Amino acid sequence: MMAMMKTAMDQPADIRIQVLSCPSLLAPVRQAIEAWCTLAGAIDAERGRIGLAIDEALTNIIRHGYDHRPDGKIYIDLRRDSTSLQFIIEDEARQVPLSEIRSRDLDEIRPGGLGVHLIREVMDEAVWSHRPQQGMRLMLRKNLVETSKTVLESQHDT
Amino acid sequence: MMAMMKTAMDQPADIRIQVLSCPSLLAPVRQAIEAWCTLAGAIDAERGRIGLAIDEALTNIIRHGYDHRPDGKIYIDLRRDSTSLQFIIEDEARQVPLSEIRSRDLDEIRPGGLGVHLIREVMDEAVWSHRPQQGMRLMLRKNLVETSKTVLESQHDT
Amino acid sequence: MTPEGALPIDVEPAAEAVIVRPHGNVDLSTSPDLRAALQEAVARKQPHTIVDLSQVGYMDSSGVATLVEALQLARRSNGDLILCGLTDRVQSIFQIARLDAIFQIAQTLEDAMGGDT
Amino acid sequence: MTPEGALPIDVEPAAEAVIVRPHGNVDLSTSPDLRAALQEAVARKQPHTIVDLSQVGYMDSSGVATLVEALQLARRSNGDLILCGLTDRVQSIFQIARLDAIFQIAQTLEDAMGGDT
Ligand SMILES: Nc1ncnc2c1ncn2[C@@H]1O[C@H](COP(=O)(O)OP(=O)(O)O)[C@@H](O)[C@H]1O
Ligand SMILES: Nc1ncnc2c1ncn2[C@@H]1O[C@H](COP(=O)(O)OP(=O)(O)O)[C@@H](O)[C@H]1O
Repeated sequence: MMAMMKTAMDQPADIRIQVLSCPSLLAPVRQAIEAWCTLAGAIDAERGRIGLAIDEALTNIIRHGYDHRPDGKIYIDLRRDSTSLQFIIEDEARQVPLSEIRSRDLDEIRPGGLGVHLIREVMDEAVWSHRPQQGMRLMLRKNLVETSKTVLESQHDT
Repeated sequence: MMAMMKTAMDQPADIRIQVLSCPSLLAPVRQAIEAWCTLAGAIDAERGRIGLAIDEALTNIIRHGYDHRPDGKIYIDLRRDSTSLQFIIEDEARQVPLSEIRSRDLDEIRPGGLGVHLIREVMDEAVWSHRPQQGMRLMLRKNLVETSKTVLESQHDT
Repeated sequence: MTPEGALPIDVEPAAEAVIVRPHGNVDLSTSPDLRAALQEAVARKQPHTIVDLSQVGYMDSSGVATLVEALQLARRSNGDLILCGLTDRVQSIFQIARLDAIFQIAQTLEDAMGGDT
Repeated sequence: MTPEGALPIDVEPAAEAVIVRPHGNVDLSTSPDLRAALQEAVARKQPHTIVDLSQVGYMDSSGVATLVEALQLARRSNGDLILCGLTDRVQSIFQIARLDAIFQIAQTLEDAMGGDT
């Protein structure tokens, strides 16, 4: 099953989701991503944390990128290699200066400012950038705890 | 929230999923679709049946369209209007004569031949066609039992 | 749907029977595992092959086809195949497929073992 | 996540307390509902506002932010806010956010009512 092993970024993602920037669509997207994480070799404890981190990234795009407009597009690619899961999240929203994307001091007790902290806490890599034409791009990487065979690798093609 | 109310086919789908023709990816896709069905107003009993019908359609594409090749692309659009849910499933696989897509006589006890029967039994409309360039297209429609307000309609944009 | 191996399946011997118990979803990705386990079970040539579906939350037509095939295999070696513990969701595919009359379906594993279907 | 209305929430009076019990996921789409229910509850000016999270399977930072805001609101009117019944998953976001020290968190609703946090 070589096709599933190719993981260079120019190979098609296992799953690519295009979703409108509507808050109630977050739940189905989260469920698909969490189910895929398990297939791709994440342990149960990681699965929930990854779902949370991606929810936070999407929430930020809806709130800060699209200013709560519900008809913007968001793209999420789910990819993997033998040691990590990769999530590429792209939008067509406002390009903010990358220095604005930072977590606040957690000692300050106030609502908000937690999302970026949660993303960085859960993921092993989180890189925001501007897309060439418009919108933002967030690359997230989560290393797998075990590098043992996953369902996707052991899958029979029958 | 006007954007969610536009449902003409040229409007963007709520969710569009691109998935490789790999059997183990069926489960996460099914979960996302079922969760979306609930949001979009399907009752619990319908939700499971819809998930089954779409799984059958994808299974057929993997088996008959792509001959078990795991790296073909499948696209699934999730759309809705006030009375029904619509699912457009497209592939880049073999174009079979449309007359070949039919369910077998259920009285014959043998494995296979159930998928098309299940799809037609669950859905209110199921139309197979050839896409202009390559591949097949399946349009599925499921009428909602109640036409009451759904979460997606009542959603606050906050 | 565990990271290691697609569908975990217990195969247990019992009095005049062998019990097959898959744990997880049975769809195109996992039905080959169920098929292999059922073939092995039927090959033990016990009078009854019991498939305990209580741990199966989802089954599609590839799972149903696998069970139809095992039923035919069991009959050919003069045995029978009994299903038990169907969850609502699994029950519903047998109804839509109108196969609930073709299979012997017991409520519980105890009923299946007692021949009470 | 029911078809009708985003997040069903019970608001119940109790001795010197009001209990708020959301049923479902608390994320960006439903936290406005929780916010409204908490504001109404705190406005009753009971000494204790108890948030029973036993029916919440998922919460993200918009839910946590809503609870932080309600805590501040309750303190401003000389009350307190007690969380109880956190599922493992909800517990974990409080830990990642390092907010488990800031909230009064009781194991069960009974503990929360008895002030046993
Ligand atoms: N996708 C995004 N688009 C634009 N700005 C963003 C995005 N994500 C984060 N930010 C910026 O980073 C800041 C911190 O985000 P976060 O930690 O999630 O807290 P909050 O959203 O509650 O302010 C935000 O206030 C915003 O200015
Ligand atoms: N997406 C598809 N591409 C090509 N052929 C298809 C497709 N879907 C169905 N078919 C044809 O329709 C027939 C009936 O399908 P189905 O009822 O699912 O039973 P089975 O797949 O077990 O034969 C198949 O045998 C196949 O010839």
